[in-house]
Amino acid sequence: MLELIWLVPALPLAGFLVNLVFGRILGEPKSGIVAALAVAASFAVTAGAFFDLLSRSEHDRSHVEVLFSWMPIGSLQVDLAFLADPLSITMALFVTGIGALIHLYAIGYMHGDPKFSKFFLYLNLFVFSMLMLVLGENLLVTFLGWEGVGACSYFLISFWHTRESAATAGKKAFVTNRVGDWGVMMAMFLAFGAAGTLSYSGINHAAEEGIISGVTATAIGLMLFVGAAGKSAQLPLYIWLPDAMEGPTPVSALIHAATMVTAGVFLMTRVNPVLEVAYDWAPTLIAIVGVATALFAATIAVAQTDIKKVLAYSTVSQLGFMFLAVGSGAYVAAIFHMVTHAFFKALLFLGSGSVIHGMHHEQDMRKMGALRALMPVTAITFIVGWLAIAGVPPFAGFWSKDEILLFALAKSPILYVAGMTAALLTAYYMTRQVIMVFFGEARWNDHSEENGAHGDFKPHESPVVMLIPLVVLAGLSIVGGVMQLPFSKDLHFLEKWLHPVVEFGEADIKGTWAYDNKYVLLGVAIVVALAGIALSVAVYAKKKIAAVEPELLANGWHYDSAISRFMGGPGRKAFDAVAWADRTIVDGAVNGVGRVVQTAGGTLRRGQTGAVRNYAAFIGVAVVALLVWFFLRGVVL
Amino acid sequence: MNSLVAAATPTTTWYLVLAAVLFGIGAVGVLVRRNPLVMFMCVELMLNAVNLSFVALAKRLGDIGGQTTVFFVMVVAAAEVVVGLGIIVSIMRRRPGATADDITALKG
Amino acid sequence: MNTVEYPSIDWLAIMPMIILLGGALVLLVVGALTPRWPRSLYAVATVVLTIPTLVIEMILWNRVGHDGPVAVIGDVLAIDRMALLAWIGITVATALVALSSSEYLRREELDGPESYAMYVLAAIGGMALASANEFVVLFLGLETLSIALYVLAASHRRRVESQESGLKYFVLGGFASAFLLYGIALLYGATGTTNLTTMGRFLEAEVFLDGDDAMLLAGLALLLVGLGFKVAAVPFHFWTPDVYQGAPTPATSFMASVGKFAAFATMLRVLLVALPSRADDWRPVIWVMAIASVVIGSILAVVQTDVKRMLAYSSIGHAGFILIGVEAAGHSGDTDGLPSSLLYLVLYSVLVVGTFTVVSLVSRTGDGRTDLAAFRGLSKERPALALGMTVFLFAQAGMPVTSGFVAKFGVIKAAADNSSYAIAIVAMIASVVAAVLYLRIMISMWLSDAESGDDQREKVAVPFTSALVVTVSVAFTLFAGIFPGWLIDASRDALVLVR
Amino acid sequence: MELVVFVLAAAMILVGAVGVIVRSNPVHAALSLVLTLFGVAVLFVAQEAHFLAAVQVIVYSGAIVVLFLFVIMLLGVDRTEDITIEPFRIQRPLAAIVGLGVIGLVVASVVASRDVVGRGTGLEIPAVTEDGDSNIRQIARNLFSDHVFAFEFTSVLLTVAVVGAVMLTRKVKSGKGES
Amino acid sequence: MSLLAAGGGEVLSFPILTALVLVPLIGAVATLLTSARRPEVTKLIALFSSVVTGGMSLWLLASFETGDAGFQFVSKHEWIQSWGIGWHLGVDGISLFLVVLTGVLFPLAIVGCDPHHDEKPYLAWLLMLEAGVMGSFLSLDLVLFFLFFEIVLVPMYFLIGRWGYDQRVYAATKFFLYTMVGSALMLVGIVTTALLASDQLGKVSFDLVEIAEGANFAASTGRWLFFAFAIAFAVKVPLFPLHTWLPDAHTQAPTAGSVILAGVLLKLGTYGLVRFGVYLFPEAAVWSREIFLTLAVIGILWGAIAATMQTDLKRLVAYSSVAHLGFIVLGTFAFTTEAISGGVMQMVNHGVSTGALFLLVGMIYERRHTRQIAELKGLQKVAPIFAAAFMVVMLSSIGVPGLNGFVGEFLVLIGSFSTARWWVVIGATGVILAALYLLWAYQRVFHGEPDEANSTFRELRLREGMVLLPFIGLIVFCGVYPKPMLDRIEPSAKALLVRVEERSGFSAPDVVHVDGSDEHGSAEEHGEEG
Repeated sequence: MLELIWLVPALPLAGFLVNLVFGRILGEPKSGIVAALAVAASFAVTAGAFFDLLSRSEHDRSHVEVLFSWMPIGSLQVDLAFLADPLSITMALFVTGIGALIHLYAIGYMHGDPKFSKFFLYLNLFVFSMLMLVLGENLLVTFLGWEGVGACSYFLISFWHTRESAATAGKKAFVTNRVGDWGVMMAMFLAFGAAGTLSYSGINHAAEEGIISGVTATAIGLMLFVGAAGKSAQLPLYIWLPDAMEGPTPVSALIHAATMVTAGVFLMTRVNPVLEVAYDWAPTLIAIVGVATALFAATIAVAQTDIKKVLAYSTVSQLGFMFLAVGSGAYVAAIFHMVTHAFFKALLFLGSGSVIHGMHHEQDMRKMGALRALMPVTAITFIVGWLAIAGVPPFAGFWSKDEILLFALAKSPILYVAGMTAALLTAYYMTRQVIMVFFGEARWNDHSEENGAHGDFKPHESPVVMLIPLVVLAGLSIVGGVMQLPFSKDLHFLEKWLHPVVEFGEADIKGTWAYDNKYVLLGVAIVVALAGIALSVAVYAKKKIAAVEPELLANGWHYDSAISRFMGGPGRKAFDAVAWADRTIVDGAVNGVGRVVQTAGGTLRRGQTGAVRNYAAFIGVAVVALLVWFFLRGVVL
Repeated sequence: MNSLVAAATPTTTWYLVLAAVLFGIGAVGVLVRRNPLVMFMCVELMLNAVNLSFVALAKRLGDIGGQTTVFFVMVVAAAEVVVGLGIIVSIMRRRPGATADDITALKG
Repeated sequence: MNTVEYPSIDWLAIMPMIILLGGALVLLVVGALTPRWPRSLYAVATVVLTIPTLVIEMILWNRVGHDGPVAVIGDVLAIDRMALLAWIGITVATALVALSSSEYLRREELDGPESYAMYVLAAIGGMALASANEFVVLFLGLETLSIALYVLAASHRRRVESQESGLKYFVLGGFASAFLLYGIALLYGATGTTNLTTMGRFLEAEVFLDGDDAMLLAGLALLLVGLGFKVAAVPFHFWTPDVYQGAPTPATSFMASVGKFAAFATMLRVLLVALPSRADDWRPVIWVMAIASVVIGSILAVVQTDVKRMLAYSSIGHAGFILIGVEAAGHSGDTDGLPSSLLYLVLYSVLVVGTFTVVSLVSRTGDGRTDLAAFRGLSKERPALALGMTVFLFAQAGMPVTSGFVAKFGVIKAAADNSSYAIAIVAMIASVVAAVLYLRIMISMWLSDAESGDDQREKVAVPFTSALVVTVSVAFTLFAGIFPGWLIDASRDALVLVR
Repeated sequence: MELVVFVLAAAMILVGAVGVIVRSNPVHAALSLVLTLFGVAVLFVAQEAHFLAAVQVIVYSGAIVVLFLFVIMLLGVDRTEDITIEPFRIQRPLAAIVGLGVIGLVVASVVASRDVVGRGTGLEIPAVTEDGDSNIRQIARNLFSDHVFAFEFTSVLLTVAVVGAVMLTRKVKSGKGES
Repeated sequence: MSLLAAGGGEVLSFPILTALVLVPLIGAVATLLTSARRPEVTKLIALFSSVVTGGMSLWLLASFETGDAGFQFVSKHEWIQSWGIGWHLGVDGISLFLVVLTGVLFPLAIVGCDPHHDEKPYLAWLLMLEAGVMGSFLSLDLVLFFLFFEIVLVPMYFLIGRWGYDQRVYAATKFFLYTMVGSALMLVGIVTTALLASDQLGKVSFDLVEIAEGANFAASTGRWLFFAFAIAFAVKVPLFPLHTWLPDAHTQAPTAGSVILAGVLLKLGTYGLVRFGVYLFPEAAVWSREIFLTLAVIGILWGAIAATMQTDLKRLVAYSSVAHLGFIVLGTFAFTTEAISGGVMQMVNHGVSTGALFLLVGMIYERRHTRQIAELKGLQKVAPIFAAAFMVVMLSSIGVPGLNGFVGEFLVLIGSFSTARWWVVIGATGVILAALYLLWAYQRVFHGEPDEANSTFRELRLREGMVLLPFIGLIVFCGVYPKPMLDRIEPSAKALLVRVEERSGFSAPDVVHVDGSDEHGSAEEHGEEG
């Protein structure tokens, strides 16, 4: 089965091509179905590969499938090859799985959109790129996927490109990602210089053998992190993700919650041996950035009113957790949280999508409320997602988040505290959202006349195609935790599964205080989660406490606006200055030469007076000059 | 006094110097006179200066060739005069009383 | 004692001149006695006249190849390949000019045998000049050529510019030739001879103490003045633009081709035969003249608006390029300078005749329209003519696959061979500046849009004879540009002078 | 004696020459030119170039100057030209430079190399013999031996002159293209 | 260095290279001879000859002997013996794909865009241009190369000047003179090179191979000569700060002109740097590498920034060329196999993608008669397929992996990293800027609601699509499967590098299994001492 691993990306690609050629003919909903089937099929293949891998002994759970030699030149030999190992298969599984579900959902969501088939075209292309990213055998193939998903997210964010905001958001996402890509390239160059190859096995091996020196490893690690920060929306490059919500909601769910944004975490995990060899401050830095992002984003999420913006910032925050894990050497935990997060965040997004769909594309939570009754399935599934992300046992989020915090504490209490605070806020703002959307009094009636188009404004439940994914994801969000239960080693399925990949980099926390008292930590976590929920309820349901939603937080600490103000102001001025210099100085010099010649000519021709006597005089002077020269030659010299 | 006079018999150099001066005067004439005819006369002066030096040199070198050359120069001078005056006449016909300075349609 | 020992006369050697002279006289007499001949018969007669001349020149060429160069008739005429190359060039140029002026003269109502006779006589003067091995002959040849040119310049009786140019040329010419003559006199005094070969030998043998050679050098200086004036090199170039612009266009092309060729040939001969031992003295002067010519010629050309004037200045630039070759020839043991200069002259003569022929056609009746505007829309009105002109202009700019490139390449190579890179670089840069003017002409031919009143202009007539000249010139320009080997070899053969 | 002749002739020459360039009336200029030419002729005699002296007087003073005067009269350009004013400011200074420069430098060169002039060449020209025309004989011999080509070539020159004169002075046919 | 000397490839019965030069030339003449009353015949002849040339170039590609570093299909004849100039043509891995590119690009350019007037001379000039370009890429004789290199100016001058837009005359003249200044110096350089080499060769010969083999110039001399060549090429590339002729020329040129100018003409510069700069004067090239690397990097950033600020779409693309060409120069002077090969790749890729971009911009102009970004809006809504085509080409130009643009850039950067680390670090940021200016432009032109002026924008027509298809095909193919190209380029690049190392003592660090940083240091030392 592993030999067929190439089918995994190939099938979505096929779907893409089919839609590319026949998309318009197929139209709605066929093109959507084709796309969904393609992804589903590749999910099946992945599953097959998974079991194949499972059947093997732990240490040859890795298979390289070379398609062809891609860039063979000099000492650089890059193949277009796939690496099937626990990590990649895990990623592939939930990418294809969730991808399939979201495709299905989108069939309903995009109903009636003029560019229906094109949407699925992009979606398939995205899945293909994402699979290239995760299945790549070397950094370059991953980079291919890496940029591919970036491009696709660009297409999809600006899918409704006639909306200026959507177009801008797409461009912003791409450019910001490019900044990260620069880092990835640097990392590749460094790795190639150090290890003479770009294949993960080669690089990791070199790291493990100590061929890669500490300084180089640090450089590689940090450069990769720059890339990861771009792709996974970490400080300071997160700015594009909230804007990315301009895209259709399935896109937000698939790309900006479940899959693409986790690529950074995946990449760091991939090269965990390199990070291991790097100087200690490198992982620490990553952990700090991660937790800072988690906290920072959480604070912003508290004050958002757009239903999707809340989720966007929460995504940023959750990704922060994952990097906290990476920084703390908890790669398993990172992947664990990545998966569970994929489940519940996708669920939440799809839920919100369903709400938006039901509300006729109204996204402002202040104009919602009491939708519980009108869209029961959505509501219930959404609540499941909420509990999962809030960290309420036994939902999936609880276990993964707890695992991360465990390692964080093992590394440093400060990280733990910060993380906990972020968790608290998460519980708080998610509860706020649930209350504002599904509980309380309905704030949408009073807007009915404004929506003139459909005056009889009545939110409605979404069609079945949209609900099925919700239900499935809800189920996964509930049981997701079983992958890795803390109670006994035997329950560490995920850890065992990923062990061959992360064994070199995984931190060993046995004997630390945190490890010994992990049950205490569980308790703390539960308390914190409930506290957050309680507080939120008190504020938004019971109205006991006045809501604190400072404008500062609503505007995300003015970070984004500051950047755009810089870009629009000094940055633009600087660019203009260059353009000006190009015109006036560089080109001016060129034209200046011409002008000089002209002037010289104009001056010289005044000597050509036309008066024959002048000519004779000039000639005479020349004669004298000649005589002088020769006289000197003859007599003096 | 007498002895001095006797001592100072003009050598070739004297002639050459005289010729040089004559030549110079002729050259200056071409530069300062505005009447084309007179300018032309000054050219004649210059040619005469040359002739003078030729003759003097011929004497000094004891080579008759110099004198022959002068003969040819005279021929050339004659021919030049013919054509030159022709040109002057033809232009003066159209622009009576024009001086060399007036004839500056072509310039720049 | 009383007998005269006549020198043996090599009739074959002077046969070309004799044929031409005889022909000219016949043309004059018959032409004077008979009524006006039918169209362009004078020109045809002139061309017919040049054919036997060319044949004999070829024969002489081969003879020199076998027996080596000789000085004939009391060593006054040098029959070597440089002279013959010049003769051939002059003859061909004369034929072309005669052809190109035939319709011109009809158009301007100046038709008659005199002009053609004048061309031929001037050509004879040029030939004498080119092969003069004796200063007297040199002077006579020079004057014959010059006087003829004065007349030709002034010969358009209806254009006051023509007479003005004639007067200016005459006054300055007389002025300059006086200097030249004085130079000859001083050289004569310093060496006791007026024969180039003898002078050369004498100077080789003679050793001068400090100051003893002052007279010699003064003579050399004045000589250079005369020669520099004839080749129109800066700073003796002032007459060139005015005369080129004012003179009837065919006369201009005659000056630029025959005049330049003869003058340069004699300059080379004087410097390399009579005064090679003084190369270290005159080379720097030539160096300065060359650079000044290319630079000033180009810069002044760019700011002109009259095409004839532009081409006059560009001809100064070309003179500068040729002088680069002369300068190179001044280096001891150099074998490139002389050939490259001659090659340049051969190619340039044809080129310039072609160019001015086009100009004379575009100038239309009255020979007045020679400003850039006159060329506007030529590509629409006369595409072929415009194309021909384009070839000429690119050749003058030194573009590859035209003769111009070969010419420039030759002199640059010669300069580089004597590691005078400065002159080479300056010259090439200057040639870029000069390119501006050729582009300007091409712009008005091809690129600028017609303006109001253009359609009222007299149409550009392209008579057969002129078309023939243009075609021949274009063909030669391109052929020599692509297959220059034979010309290069010919110019190489000219290296052996009568010494 | 020689000295006296030289001085007198030189005086004539220079006075005449200066006259040519300072006499504002062209006729006077022409007459001063005659003076110079005579002076030159005298020095020719002093330098034993009798034949040339004769030709000088006949051709130059005789033919050429007369031709000049004739043209002056013909064109009626004998109006005086004001020498005191000079339209081009730089012209006079340049003239001075040129004049002094040429004279000074040539004189200097001539003087500097006066000793070597004629070094290594033949004997003195034989003084006047019994038949007084030896100078003419010599010229003739020289003319028809060394310079025979030049001599014949003068025919071309003269033809040019004649044809040129004809071309230039033929009267203008009235017609188009008048400028 | 016998590798490069070996006139590799089988001796052909038929001189394919000469034919490559002559066929378009003959075509040009034939075009001129057709009667003006039958324009379709004219076009047919032009198309035919260009297609034949293209076919021959493809045949050349097919029968090119992979793995042979030397010159193949060499045709060598005496031409101007007296000056040691010969008709010497040959193709190796470096020039091969440029020849093919030329062969492919011209037919497309001819089909792709029609002039507004005087089609006959237009086509004739275009074919003459093709002959010139082919000649320049194939010449192995200095003078022959110069001849073609220079003669190329003439057709281009007229194409810009006669069929260009409002500022055409200024642009054409500027282009002509600017390039001529460079080549003026080069001519002196060429002559001097041959003459100096003649002492060691025993004869004056302008044959590139003979000189490269037989002559070894003193350091100082070599440097002077190198610069005489390099300046000419730097103008042509164009290398900052000699680039300002390019935007004018591009903007004013007719579409075909821009396509060819960007596609192949600029490559004359970079190709010249490789073939006549580095190959002929390795020591000088190494000695001056810092200068060129720096200028290249400045060019990358400068071009990108200037492009960002352009208001004219075509001008923007022109400036992007300045940036892209900077990468090529960077690769050339990094002196590693990867970098040089990457540079050659980039030459071809830039030709394809920028050529296509200019075609598209031209189509926009055809429809809207403006190139001002401000006047265009929301085209994607009215012309989605057109927009899609533009998008693909744009992404390739941005350098998205999987498309051709990436391969060249990536190879250049990764190859240069070991020998020119900090230049790469800076230069790579150009990748970000590329995304910035192109996406911004794309957004302004294609996104948003079209106003009424743009709402009538015509969708891509079949013929236009047919022209664009090969471009897009190449873009994808070269991006996904560059191996065939690399295999053919690599040996020549290696051989060139070997020569550089022999002559200059410069050695690219052996990257495999050694820590990059240390190696980097040593490489720098070599660089300086070289």
